[in-house]
Amino acid sequence: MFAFGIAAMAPALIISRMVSPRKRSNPVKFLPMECGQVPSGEGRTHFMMQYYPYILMFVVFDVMAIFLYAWGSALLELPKSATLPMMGFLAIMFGAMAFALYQSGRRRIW
Amino acid sequence: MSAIAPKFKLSEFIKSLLDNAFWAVLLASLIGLPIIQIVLFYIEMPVIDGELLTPFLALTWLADPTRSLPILKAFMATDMFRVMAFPGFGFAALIAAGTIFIERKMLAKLQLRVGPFYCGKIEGILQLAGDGLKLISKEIIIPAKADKPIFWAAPVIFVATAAAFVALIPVAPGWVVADIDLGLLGVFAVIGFFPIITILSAWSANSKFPFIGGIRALFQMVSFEIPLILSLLGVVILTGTLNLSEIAASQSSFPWIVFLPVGAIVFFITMLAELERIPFDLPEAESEIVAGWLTEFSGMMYGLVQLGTYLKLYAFAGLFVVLFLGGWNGPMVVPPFPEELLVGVELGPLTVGPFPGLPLFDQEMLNGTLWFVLKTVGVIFFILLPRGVFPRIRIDMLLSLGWTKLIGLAFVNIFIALGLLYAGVLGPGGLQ
Amino acid sequence: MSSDSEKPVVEAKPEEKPTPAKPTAKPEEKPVELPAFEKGISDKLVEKFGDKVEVDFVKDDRVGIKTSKENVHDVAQFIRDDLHYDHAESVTGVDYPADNEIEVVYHLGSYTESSLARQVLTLSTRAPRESNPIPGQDSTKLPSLRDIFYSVEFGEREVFEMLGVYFDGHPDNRRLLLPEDWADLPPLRKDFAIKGR
Amino acid sequence: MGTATGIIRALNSGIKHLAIKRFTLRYPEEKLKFVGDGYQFDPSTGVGIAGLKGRHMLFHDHCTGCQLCSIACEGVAEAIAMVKVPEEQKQNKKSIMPQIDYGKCVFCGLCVDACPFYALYMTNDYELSSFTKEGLIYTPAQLAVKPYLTQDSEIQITDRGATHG
Amino acid sequence: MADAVFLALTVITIGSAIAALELRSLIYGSIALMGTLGGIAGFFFLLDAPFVALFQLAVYVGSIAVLILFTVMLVKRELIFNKIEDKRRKFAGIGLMMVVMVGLGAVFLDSGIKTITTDEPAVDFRDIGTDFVTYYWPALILMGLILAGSVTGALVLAKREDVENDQRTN
Amino acid sequence: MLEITSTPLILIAILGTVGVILPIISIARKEKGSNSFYAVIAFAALIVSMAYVGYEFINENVAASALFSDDVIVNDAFGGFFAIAMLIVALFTTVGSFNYMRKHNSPAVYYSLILLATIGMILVAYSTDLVMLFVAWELMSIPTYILVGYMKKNPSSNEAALKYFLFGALSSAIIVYGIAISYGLTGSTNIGEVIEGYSTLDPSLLPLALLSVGMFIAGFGFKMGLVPFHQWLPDTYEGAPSPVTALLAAATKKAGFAAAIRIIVLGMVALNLDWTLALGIIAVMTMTIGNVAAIMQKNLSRMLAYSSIAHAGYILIGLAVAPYSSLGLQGSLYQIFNHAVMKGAAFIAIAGIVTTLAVTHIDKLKGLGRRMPITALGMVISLFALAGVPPLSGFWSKLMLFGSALDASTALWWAPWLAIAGVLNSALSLAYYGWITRKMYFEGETEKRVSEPKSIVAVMIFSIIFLVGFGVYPEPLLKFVEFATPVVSLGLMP
Amino acid sequence: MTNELIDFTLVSVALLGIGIYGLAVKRNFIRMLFAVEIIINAANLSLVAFGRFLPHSGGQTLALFSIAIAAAEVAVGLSLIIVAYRMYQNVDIADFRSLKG
Amino acid sequence: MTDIMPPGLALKKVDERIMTLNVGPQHPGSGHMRIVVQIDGDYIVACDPDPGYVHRGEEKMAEYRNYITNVPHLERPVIHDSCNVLYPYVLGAEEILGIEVPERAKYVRVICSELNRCIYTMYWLAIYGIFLGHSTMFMWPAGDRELLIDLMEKVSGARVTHAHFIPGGVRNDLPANFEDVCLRQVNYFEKRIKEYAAVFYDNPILISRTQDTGVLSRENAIRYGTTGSVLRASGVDYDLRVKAPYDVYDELDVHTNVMKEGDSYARSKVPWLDMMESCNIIRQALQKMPKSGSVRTKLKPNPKTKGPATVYKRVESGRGSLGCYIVSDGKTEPYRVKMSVPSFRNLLAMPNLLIGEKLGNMPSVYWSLNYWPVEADR
Repeated sequence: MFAFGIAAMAPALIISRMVSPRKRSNPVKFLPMECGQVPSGEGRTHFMMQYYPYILMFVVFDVMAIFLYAWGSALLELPKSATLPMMGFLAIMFGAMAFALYQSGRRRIW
Repeated sequence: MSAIAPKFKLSEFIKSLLDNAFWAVLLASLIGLPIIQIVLFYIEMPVIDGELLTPFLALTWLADPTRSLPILKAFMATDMFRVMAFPGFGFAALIAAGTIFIERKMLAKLQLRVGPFYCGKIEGILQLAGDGLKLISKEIIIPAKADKPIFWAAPVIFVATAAAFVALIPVAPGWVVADIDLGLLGVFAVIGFFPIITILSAWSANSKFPFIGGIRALFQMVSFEIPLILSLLGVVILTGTLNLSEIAASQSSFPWIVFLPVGAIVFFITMLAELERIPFDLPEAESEIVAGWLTEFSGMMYGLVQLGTYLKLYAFAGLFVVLFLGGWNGPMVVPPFPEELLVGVELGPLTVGPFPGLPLFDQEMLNGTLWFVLKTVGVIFFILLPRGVFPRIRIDMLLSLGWTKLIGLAFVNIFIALGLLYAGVLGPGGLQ
Repeated sequence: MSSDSEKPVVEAKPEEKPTPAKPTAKPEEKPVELPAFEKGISDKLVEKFGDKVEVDFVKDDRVGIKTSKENVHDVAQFIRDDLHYDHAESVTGVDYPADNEIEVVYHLGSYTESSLARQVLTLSTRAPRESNPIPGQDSTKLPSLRDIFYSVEFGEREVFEMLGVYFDGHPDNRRLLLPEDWADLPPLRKDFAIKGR
Repeated sequence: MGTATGIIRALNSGIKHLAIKRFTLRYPEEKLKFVGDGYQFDPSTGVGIAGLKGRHMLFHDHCTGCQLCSIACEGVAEAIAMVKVPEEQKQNKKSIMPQIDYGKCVFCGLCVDACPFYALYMTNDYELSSFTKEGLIYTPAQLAVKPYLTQDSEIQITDRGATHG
Repeated sequence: MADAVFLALTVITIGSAIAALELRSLIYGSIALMGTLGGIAGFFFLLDAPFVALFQLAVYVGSIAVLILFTVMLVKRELIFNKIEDKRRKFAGIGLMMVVMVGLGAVFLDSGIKTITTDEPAVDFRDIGTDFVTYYWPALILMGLILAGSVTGALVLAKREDVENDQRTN
Repeated sequence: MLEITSTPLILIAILGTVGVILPIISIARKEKGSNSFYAVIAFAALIVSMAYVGYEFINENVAASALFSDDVIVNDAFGGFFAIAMLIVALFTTVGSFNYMRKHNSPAVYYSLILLATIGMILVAYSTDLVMLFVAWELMSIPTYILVGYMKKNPSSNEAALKYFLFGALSSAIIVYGIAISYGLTGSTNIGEVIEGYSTLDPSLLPLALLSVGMFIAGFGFKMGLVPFHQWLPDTYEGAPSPVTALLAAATKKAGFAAAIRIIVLGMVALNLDWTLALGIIAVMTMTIGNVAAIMQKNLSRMLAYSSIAHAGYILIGLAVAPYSSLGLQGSLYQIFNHAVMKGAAFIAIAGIVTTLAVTHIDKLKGLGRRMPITALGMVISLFALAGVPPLSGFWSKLMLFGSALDASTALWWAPWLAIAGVLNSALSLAYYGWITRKMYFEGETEKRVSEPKSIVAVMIFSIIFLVGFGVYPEPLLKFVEFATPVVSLGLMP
Repeated sequence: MTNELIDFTLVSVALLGIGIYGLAVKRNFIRMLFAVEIIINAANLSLVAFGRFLPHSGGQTLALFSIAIAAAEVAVGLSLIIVAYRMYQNVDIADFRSLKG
Repeated sequence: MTDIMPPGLALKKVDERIMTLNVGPQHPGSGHMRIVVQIDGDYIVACDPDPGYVHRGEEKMAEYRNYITNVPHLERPVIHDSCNVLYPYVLGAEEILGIEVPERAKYVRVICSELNRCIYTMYWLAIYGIFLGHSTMFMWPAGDRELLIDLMEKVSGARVTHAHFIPGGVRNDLPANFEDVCLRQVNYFEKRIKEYAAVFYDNPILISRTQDTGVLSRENAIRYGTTGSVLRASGVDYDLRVKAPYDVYDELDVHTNVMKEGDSYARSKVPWLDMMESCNIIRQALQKMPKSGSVRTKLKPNPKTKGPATVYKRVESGRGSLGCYIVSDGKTEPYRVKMSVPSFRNLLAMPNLLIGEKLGNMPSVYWSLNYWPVEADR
């Protein structure tokens, strides 16, 4: 499906490229969008540091979430006592999440 | 009459058409025909009615409608058909097109206006085709200093990833492109690709507004992935499987939204955020950052991104239906296939049939597809509706919403599911 | 006002001309019954500053004060602190090529004093005008009132670019409305003529 | 739960509006009806008569070629130019009449106010678009033609909302 | 069929691993690294470990690669393309790589695992979940502690502390 | 099934709970809390855990050493021994950080990370499963990466952390590789089953088994600071905050030895002939290079870093001869315990010097004996103990190590050379220890005494008492070590 | 399974070699991180391969743990890079010269 | 000349985290102006409004035209509010020319002025909606505005640029039956705008998004000399219709809407409340208006003045107090016309409010200041 997506969509671009007019006369046309002004400064330097903690947290809690699937999908075949370690794991993660959310909520330090 | 088209000359137009036609014919004869021959010689043909299908036979059968039906049926059993047409790309694109039309008309009605009106006589039904033609004929402008390979590839890969997502959605019993055992995890893996594509395309444009939009999109998608993953855990706990078809089948008596409304709500909200729809369309907030990460896309590249977006919308709506609304399950409303067609119909003096190969689709499949489409359209309606009544949210509010409220609710949902399971309401020994 | 036939005379003696021009411009020989409240305001000012200020007019809800550029800062200070006018509604520059001066008019109002809500105090002062202005370099200068009335900031910037009056002590004396490559006379001066008119 | 009720209220309002009539005026098919015959001016009282300020109408038999309209327009848009007309009118010795360039006109109607002889008034015709600049210049002969108009749509307020009926 | 897939995956994985280290642009390097990780996920699919494969895709490609990309984008543009290395070190490195690859490869090829194949069915992914909460459960708890420690520590590391005297005081 | 009251689980419960809750407390206090508040909580948690371990020992709830269980962890004396050693070091670090981290912004996370790292180290010693060992190993490593880089405004701390992180990540990757191979060969990750698997190994797979041993040695060697893998160590020790260095030098390194003893010495005993010689060579190289490099250093932390490399070499002697001499592991454990206290004390002393005088260069230590008498005394005592000067505790452990080398000489022809190398190196090390002592006591003018941080003084006094006391009367410690030492079974030898 | 264990292990060894090469040659910290990630992946590959051919679930479990730990490690490592970048405006480890060594 | 000008829009030196962003002029969320913002991540650390992209020199042009022909020009700055923007000039010109205005004309003026205020506010509200990403709130006001535009068109004959007020009264009388139509449409209009509460003003997302953003304290509101809804949202009870009534406002019962918060939400809500108040005023004016009478004093097309004079007149427009300063030297053209426009006055608050805000708040804070670029530039 992925491959078909590529195979089906690449021709669309190629056809568009063939059909559409191409005029390279105006260098201003190819400037990046800057609201009508001549671009100043580097376009790629912006770095929203304020929300960096969220992406950091994502890396860690994504792991947690999918670990939960390993447990959840097998839960019907497990004894009830097997839930306890997962709850312990979750409790630890909640602690970490509380701290992380508090830190990420303090925008001024990022 | 210079006002319409400045330098329009009919002769040049015809010449360009002829040029294109020439190239098309040339390419077809040089590449297409050999490919067809290779395909004909090397691909195994299905055996129909005890005869091996050869190209020659197929061609002869095409002349006879009663004999072409088996070919059609055989074709429909292939993977190619699944990928290209029915549960796969074509179907999804059709629903996506319908979605766009519905969105425009519904929003217009809500806002007391008319919406697309002139294109295609009936309420502007061909507006989408017109837009597509417009997009395909517009010049593609790539900003100077852009990272061209990534910039070109991003829209295509975006669509392809959305298509891969579509492939995981079961439409009717047995009708799914990729019926893998861990479909739900596959969904998560596929969703994880979108932020990467977004940020890469935003980076490659070498422009400020796309980059801000891309980073916003990254934060937003990434932050809402966790509540999304967690909100679906309740369903997995109760069904004990990750296979989407099995999950859909498990809801034959009642859908999971009855027991897990919290999870459904959380999933719905995260879905809106992953789809970048209002009120979560921050990456494309036009009053702040022009068009976000789409600012530099032009022409068909933009069209592809939109196509991918709507494919994604269909896929998410389908996922919601499969997980919470019971998928294809629903009362049987499709009438059974008329028996007389199998033996032949008497049309006055002459008898037509019998038609071997009929019915093309069985009754369950049609019914399932019908219910699935109905439910999906309903979900899509509710996805589209907030666009009319909510303003855009702000990024910090969005992130804190995702990380505090939604994750909390998702865990509430998990504990509800656990409670239902351990209380014996559901699960082995329970209702289901 | 006076006709523009005396232009060479203006060039010749710029010092003497303004001083006799002012008293002649405003005759105050008709003491019709002036509104009491407004008269009180102008009286307070005259009492404080004596002949440093000159009452231009006193009408219903309007008081006009004129002062020289040396005193405008103190007068404004007094108006703010003791008369409780707290904001400037506008800063207007008027070019008088005949007097070879540019008048800058501050319209001051008050939100805090309810009795002053109807009132507008017109504080005007004049700066010498140069025929070939080089904004910021020549003597067309006035003290900025921005430290007294914060709200004059953009108004003064506008007067600066439109009439070429440089405000000493203004923190941000940059152009506001005109394009960055404007290289003509300041446009609101009288000698900047619209084409065809 | 103020947030939840607020969200539900908003959604409810949105869904309710799906049933309200559309307000759109489908312009080329339907056109708004205007008050009267257009803006006119009564120089005897010095007060105008309400009406749409559309394209002008020039009465050749009233126009004296006094140029007052042109002078009035000079300060506004310079759209009126006095041109020679072939016809002979007894009140118009110089045979000049206003010609209006609608590329410049701002439809303020001050020319109508200026005319002391009831020669100019404004009609309800506002569809003046043209592909060329020359097409926007209306000669006295063109101005003398009364436009044919069908404008009948009016705002109607009913229980299901307002529409352009 | 599996062999062709295997070969393709091998080419993708090793090629993009080399590309990840050798491409001039760090961004392309990151993309190539994603290719390596995806290739490894493909190998996991071949090895009938779909859970691990999808975990790899979701975690490695979905989040670690995002984090790496994000950090790479933080870096100044000229540094992304900057490349400092001297030739001698490079040849030494290639020598080391050859030694490791040839040596270990020889060990593996010499040893008895050369002939090992299996026809047994693969492990069900639910066994992993079962293992998690039964046999390995202390490890799971420790895993939680690792994640908790890393996220708190990383946050404390990444935050700025010099912001009070910055320009944000208006 | 694992008993819920077994010591490691209780330790996880105590330390882990406190470690997770500390940051949350800091939220509740709006991060306004002082350093000492969190330090006291962490201190209390460590003391309680230590008391619990001691209580279990006294009640004899602890099984004999090196019991390989069916579970991922086992409550045995070997683990308990290491637990006590690590807890002592963690206490040192906590107390030593009292002053050192006073000005830092986030003290809660600092102490929480120390606690988490302590759990990791302890669990490395307790674990009997490769997965568990690996996870515990990482729990030890990852917090220490952060701790090393904790002084964010200090470039050297950051650089140290970067280097440490790279080598640490590499070492864990290599360990995973080693685990993969040994798991592939034996079919299990439980060490008990690994032993069985190795003893019945197909001969054709032997090269692979050796490869896995090599991987393990390399992986653990990175943490232990064995010679080919030691490049990161001086930089890291120099750049890291001194209390953290104490933790690294005295505890994480020991955790590496614990893991090596569990996996290599006990788990792969069947392959002994092939790894003892390697360990012996590495031991000699490590101690020689460490000592030679230490002589040339001008920076106190760096010198001690090299000295700690050298000590890894001494300890490795015991491991190398372990299959042939029961004294070997005993000596190693004894040395590990001593070294934990000695190195911990020495680095805490440096922390005290840094906080009060802000110097680490050796030339600037002139007259330290008069300026900070107790710190200097503690430092000197621990340095001499490190060198193995007789009345101190370090002497006995070294004696035991060299004795074990001689003891094994019946089976290993090269074993006596280990002892000789060790003695020579000890003599060499005495040179630079003596040099520091000379700087501190016999050089410099009369400086005024400065006030020493009380926490540092407490650590110093404890370590002086420990080193001198057990030096004079080593009997209880010896018994403890003897009890904790696992028996290496040679029955499976070819 | 048509593929044999040795195929997978050889791929894994090749990746290990590439990773070691990267660590030895590159001085850009992010590149070195790439190299480490490649080594970890090589190890995981061999783990899962061995686990498949035993067959035994322990290999996959350890691979899961290993991936998770790699995530934690990367989070920490990239935080360290950010701190270093703030200080030096550089990510090249050869330019970090505060420690002599 | 330019080289010795003080540096143009040169920005301060910035460190690496900070990115300079040109919001405007070709930006969906800028209007006809440029705001040079410097952002640190998501926070705005510096903001420099750069108006002037639609500067037309109306004041200069007014010096060349007589008092009557200035009328179509001076209403251009805000074509949606053209009656109000012309109002002070007309008042001032009447004083200079010495004309009296008939009573009925004053009422007609009040009605037109209030209708225009609503028309403007609806337009403003529509833009505010789209700035916040609320497309429905763009369409509804834009549609319902037609009701009032239709009324104004019936009165003046033009949809936006009415040129209806003139020295001496209004141009023409109200059409027949206007009172009934006006009452009906205004009542319906009021019903409509009350419905906006559900989707807009009571919408929790909008409230959470605009509350506590861009807070302008009472002191600062006075200090910056803000006016109109911005001022009233900051808790200053100041409305010229009440405080300094002109024409017939002193005969009408005008209620001033004041809010205390001074944030974007309050600034956006006050105009909405004002619209309802306008509906009240229109109803009152329709009731009290003399049913017949002249609406315009007869005047020559080129009237003569009484002599040199200066006049400063103020009215309350849709955005706040709008003043017009006319200097006359006795000729038929004014010597100097200065419009003291509320947008220009409110602009001063913008850089001060935006600093420290998030980038996402920029459109809402910017537009809540009731800033109309064309008017500010004149």
